[in-house]
Amino acid sequence: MIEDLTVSHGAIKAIDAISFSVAKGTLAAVIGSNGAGKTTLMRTLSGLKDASSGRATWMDHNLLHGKPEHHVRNGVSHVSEGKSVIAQLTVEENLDLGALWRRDRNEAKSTKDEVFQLFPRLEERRTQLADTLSGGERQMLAIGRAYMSRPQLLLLDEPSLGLAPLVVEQIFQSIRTIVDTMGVTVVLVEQNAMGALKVADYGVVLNLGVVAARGKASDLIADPAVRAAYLGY
Amino acid sequence: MLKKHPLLTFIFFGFILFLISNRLDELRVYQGATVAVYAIGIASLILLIGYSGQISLGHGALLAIGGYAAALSRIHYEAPIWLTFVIAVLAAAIGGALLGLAAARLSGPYLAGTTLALAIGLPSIANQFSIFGGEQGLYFDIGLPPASLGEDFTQYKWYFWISWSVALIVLYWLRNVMNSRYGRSWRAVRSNDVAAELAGIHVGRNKVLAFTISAGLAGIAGALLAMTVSLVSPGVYPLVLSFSLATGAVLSGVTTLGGVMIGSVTLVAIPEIALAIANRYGSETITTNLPGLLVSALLILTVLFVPNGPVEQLHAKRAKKGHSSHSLIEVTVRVGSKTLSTKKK
Amino acid sequence: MNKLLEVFLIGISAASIYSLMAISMVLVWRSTRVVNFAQAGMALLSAYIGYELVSRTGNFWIALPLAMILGAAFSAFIEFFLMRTLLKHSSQGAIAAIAPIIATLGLLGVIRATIGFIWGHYDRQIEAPLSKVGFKIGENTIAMSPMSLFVLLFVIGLVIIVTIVFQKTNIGLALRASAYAPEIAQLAGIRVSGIRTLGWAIAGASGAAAGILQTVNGTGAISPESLEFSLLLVFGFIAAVIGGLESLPGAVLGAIILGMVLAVVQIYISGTLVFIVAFLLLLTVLILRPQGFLGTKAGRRA
Amino acid sequence: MTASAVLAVAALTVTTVPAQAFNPRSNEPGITATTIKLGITSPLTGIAAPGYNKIPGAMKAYFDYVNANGGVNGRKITLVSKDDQYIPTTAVAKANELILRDKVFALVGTLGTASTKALTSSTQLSRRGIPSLFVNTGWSGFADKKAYPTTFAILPSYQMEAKIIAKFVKDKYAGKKIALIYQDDDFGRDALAGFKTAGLAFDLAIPYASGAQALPATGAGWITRLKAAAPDVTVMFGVSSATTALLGAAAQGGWVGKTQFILGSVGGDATTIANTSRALVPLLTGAKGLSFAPAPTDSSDEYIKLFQTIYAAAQPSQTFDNNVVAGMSNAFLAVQAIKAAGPKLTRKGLINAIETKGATLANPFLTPLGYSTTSHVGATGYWFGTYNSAGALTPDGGKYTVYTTDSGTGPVVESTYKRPAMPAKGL
Repeated sequence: MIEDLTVSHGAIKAIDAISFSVAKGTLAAVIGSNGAGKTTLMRTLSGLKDASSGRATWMDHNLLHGKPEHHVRNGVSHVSEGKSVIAQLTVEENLDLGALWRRDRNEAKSTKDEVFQLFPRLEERRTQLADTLSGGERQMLAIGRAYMSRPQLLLLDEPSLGLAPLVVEQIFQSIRTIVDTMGVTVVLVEQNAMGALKVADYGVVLNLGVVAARGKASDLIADPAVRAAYLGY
Repeated sequence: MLKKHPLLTFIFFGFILFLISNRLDELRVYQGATVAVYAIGIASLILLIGYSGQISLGHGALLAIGGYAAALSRIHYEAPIWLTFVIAVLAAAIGGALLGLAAARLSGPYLAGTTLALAIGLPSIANQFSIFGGEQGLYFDIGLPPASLGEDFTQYKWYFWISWSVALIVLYWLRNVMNSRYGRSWRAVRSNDVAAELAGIHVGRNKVLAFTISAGLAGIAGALLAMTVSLVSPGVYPLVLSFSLATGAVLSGVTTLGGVMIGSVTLVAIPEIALAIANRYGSETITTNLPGLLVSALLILTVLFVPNGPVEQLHAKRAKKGHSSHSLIEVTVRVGSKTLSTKKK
Repeated sequence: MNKLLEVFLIGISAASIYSLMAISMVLVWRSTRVVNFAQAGMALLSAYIGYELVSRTGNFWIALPLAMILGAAFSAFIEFFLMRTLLKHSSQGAIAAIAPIIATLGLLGVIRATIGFIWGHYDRQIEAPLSKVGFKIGENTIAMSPMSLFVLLFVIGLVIIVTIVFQKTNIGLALRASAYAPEIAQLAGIRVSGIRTLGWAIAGASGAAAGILQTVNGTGAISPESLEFSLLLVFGFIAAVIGGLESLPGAVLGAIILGMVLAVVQIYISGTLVFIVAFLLLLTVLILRPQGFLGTKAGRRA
Repeated sequence: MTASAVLAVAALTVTTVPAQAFNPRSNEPGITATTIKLGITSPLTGIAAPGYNKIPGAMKAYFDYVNANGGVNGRKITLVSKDDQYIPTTAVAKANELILRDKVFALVGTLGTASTKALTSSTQLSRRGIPSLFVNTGWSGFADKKAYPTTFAILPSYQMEAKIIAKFVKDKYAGKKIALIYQDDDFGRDALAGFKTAGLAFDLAIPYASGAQALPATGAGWITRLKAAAPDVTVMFGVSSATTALLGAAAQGGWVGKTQFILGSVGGDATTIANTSRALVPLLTGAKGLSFAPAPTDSSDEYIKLFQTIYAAAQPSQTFDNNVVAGMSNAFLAVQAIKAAGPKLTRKGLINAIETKGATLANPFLTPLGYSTTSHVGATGYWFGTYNSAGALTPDGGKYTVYTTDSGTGPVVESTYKRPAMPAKGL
């Protein structure tokens, strides 16, 4: 639930009074071209950046107050742009990192098994340095790491960046699985608008910091204006 | 006035100083000369830190090169004073260029530590070759003031005039350089290596050039410092001097040359203030320990609360009232380590 | 042959002192990306505290761990009050690159002046708890005494413990993650600022040990501007950089290289050259291999 | 720029006192009918502080004693002491404060060669005619009256010391294997020149960079080289921290009693060594050392006895050592010189008094003073002694045998000098 959210870089408003809301247990895609304010939105929601005004809440939790680690502990995980893994740690260490703050070790272990189920490739490479992974594997690891904290809301920033189309497809499918089978709500930020809208339930189109369009993903795909401006045909 | 007629401003300022030098007692004249020397040293460091993003904790070593070059040219070739200063600038600039070549590859703490190690190693070099006169040093005597200035014209007033003339010329020149193409590209390099590179600025060459010019200025400051104490020796350029200059630069504000006087006056004034306090409470412990405590505490407070210096702070306040002048390039936290990590790849 | 052994032992015992300082610098660097130029000052303060503790308890073996705990507390205090404020206020512009350096230099000055206020500008002594007379092998006394052997074992033990903590424990994982990628660590739910303070605390403990052990292994005397400690800072830094500034084994390796090179120079060439050689060594490493010997790109070793 | 410039000008102006150019023809500064103001700048903090920072306190103690007994020719002496941290630039700044603000009559006992050179030249002591009494440095240059007409040396020069050590070694250890450890800077090189003049060659000479003695393994390195060469005699010409490093490493390397140590005067102060490491003092036992003042432990000496009493009352918490003796002797000689200059005290008169009567003034030193109208050389010799287990240097053969020489090529001779008797109550 986001209302009138405004975020500035110095004098420049990166996001100007945007509002939209996402239903629980659905996948929402936020699309828009470079500089539309997508990443700023994500960083604000996860606590990495301060908002100038407005409100952003998830259930009862105020997303504009507190540091990222605070949000994580309240069920909001963020996978930042550009394969957010730590290259110097092993695959398993990266995953463990996501659950370090959790008290219940057994539950953390079972979560790890879930991740390995979702991404079997990670289990094969559990002792390797994250540095040695391919781009797609890194993205899986990043999502897996975020999932390790058992989030209710998962914020994904451009998971498709720099990946081959086939791999993108696979990642999007996994995200869908996370939403469908595990009941996690996902906000997916994407430049790859078509791919994102195809798997999403709901879509928001950002343009230069303001909401240009929003609605059911299938409706947006059908909307000629959106098609022309963002989907490229 | 400064904006419209910079040259006139400097000349006017020089005239004021001239009048002042006739009014001050001799101790103040001596201290005034020291202020000018510090001002040049600090300006040289600000150029390096504020305009090219490099730090030197061993700036004293560059001052030393200038001082020794001046003294040696005076002793062995009886060079006239002005020439000794020119030689000081050239010698230090050459030293600075060499150091800059190494420094361009380093950043942040690496450079700081390396320059620090240089400052520590310097005395061994002075001791290694007898031409440098060892620990006892060499005299640097610029001679008596010209007789035409009158009998009452003291040596320190002569030093005062020389130091301030040089300081004003240097600051005027620096001001012009800063407003030139070079100045702009340095600032770009400082803000963001990568962005500057993308904008077609040769980062490495710029850094070396900045180091060279900074060293040249340090050289003349070193020669002037040697003049005021009439000696060059490792002890004239101790580590404390390097730290003092860094302190002065931070107190002045590293991003603008406008504040150099604040730093240099503070450096000279602090021992005086400490002495006044100690006299009041009559304790030797205070006299010996207070100056160090004051300088260091001031340094920390400045970095914490006025990180860009008082002058910049003032500008920022003014700018907030009017339109914003913030740069568009967002520099992420801790520039030093960031550039470091890009270097490593 | 015998002389060669001596050179080796001299190099090793010097290296153990350098590495204590280098380890603290590496720990601080890893946790906050700051080279703490006040490290030697903090070590000196710890040595003074050690001196007070030894004279009060009369037992070095109680004083050493106590001083390490106090050193850790002081270091954490500095991180909490100084470095955090610093990051908040001077994280942008030209000052950002040098603010930590300047602040730690300021801290060094404050520490020295404070020591001067409290203890005066006189030498204070800590008696060595172990014999400093070298072991005997047959007729020969070698350049390794129970005291310097203890320092060496202490360093080895410290490196092993810290490495285990870093590699095998959750805290260690958090420490490493925070060092390599603070933002990702934060997003993974780690309280990075707390972890940074912890990193400083460990560095403070190791620095305190460095201060005290350097003192008892050396002359036993400390004074506010002790030359030993200024040199310790610079040589510890050189050792840390040779090793790569990222890696603990690197710091030890750097210290060993530095110690050995200087021992060889001093005994086979000329004692006059030690400072110049140390500087040239630093410069050579920085130019040929800026990431240091063990500071590989992945830099995984703790 | 403008704002801060104005600030700077304001800062300078605010603190301005009415203009008064220095005028050499005015009345003698620093002196009234009842007072004399003297000034000293020396390291109270910094690397050189431990040890040397006792000198001003020792001087003050003696001046206070004199003041309590009526002063000198009816004038009481105040001493203004400044801290120069052993940094020449700071020394110049402090000397300027002493001369221009405190308006001292004369400087006394400034310490350190570079600092003293800088302040003497920069503040133009000779042009202003300001006496600089008894500078605490072993550089022979200050004895040169032509170059330093108002400065008086007091310590024997390093060349003198080296020549006397050379004579001692050649006489006593002829044909033995001799090693030398020296600080590789002008201090040590002055000594090398002296050894060369006196024709003493070393079988092993180990230089060290100034400051390197503070590195962890330096002493051990010396011992390794010494062990290999196995010299009968080892001369140490360095600072006291180097002596400490040497003794410490000798003990650690099991190399005690294998050589005859001879310690130069700078590095041979047992109290300074004790302050650094009490445990090393016993190791001094049997080592040879040299001094020109009576040993600080020699209570049978009338001067030492007096100084001990005065110092114990003034600074009860401090140890009485060579630095204290140096400071008090400086003060004592200054008082004698001022007394000799008579009641109509002027700077010129004081300098004149030292030049004409300096060699005959009462003073604690056991060697003749070289002051004359042509030379400003102070003490000119040394006596040799052996350290006992308490670290006290006691004269060989139970009496002070003094050798004298000069800083040039002159011979080293055994002196027949008899110290003038101490004036009543040491005033």
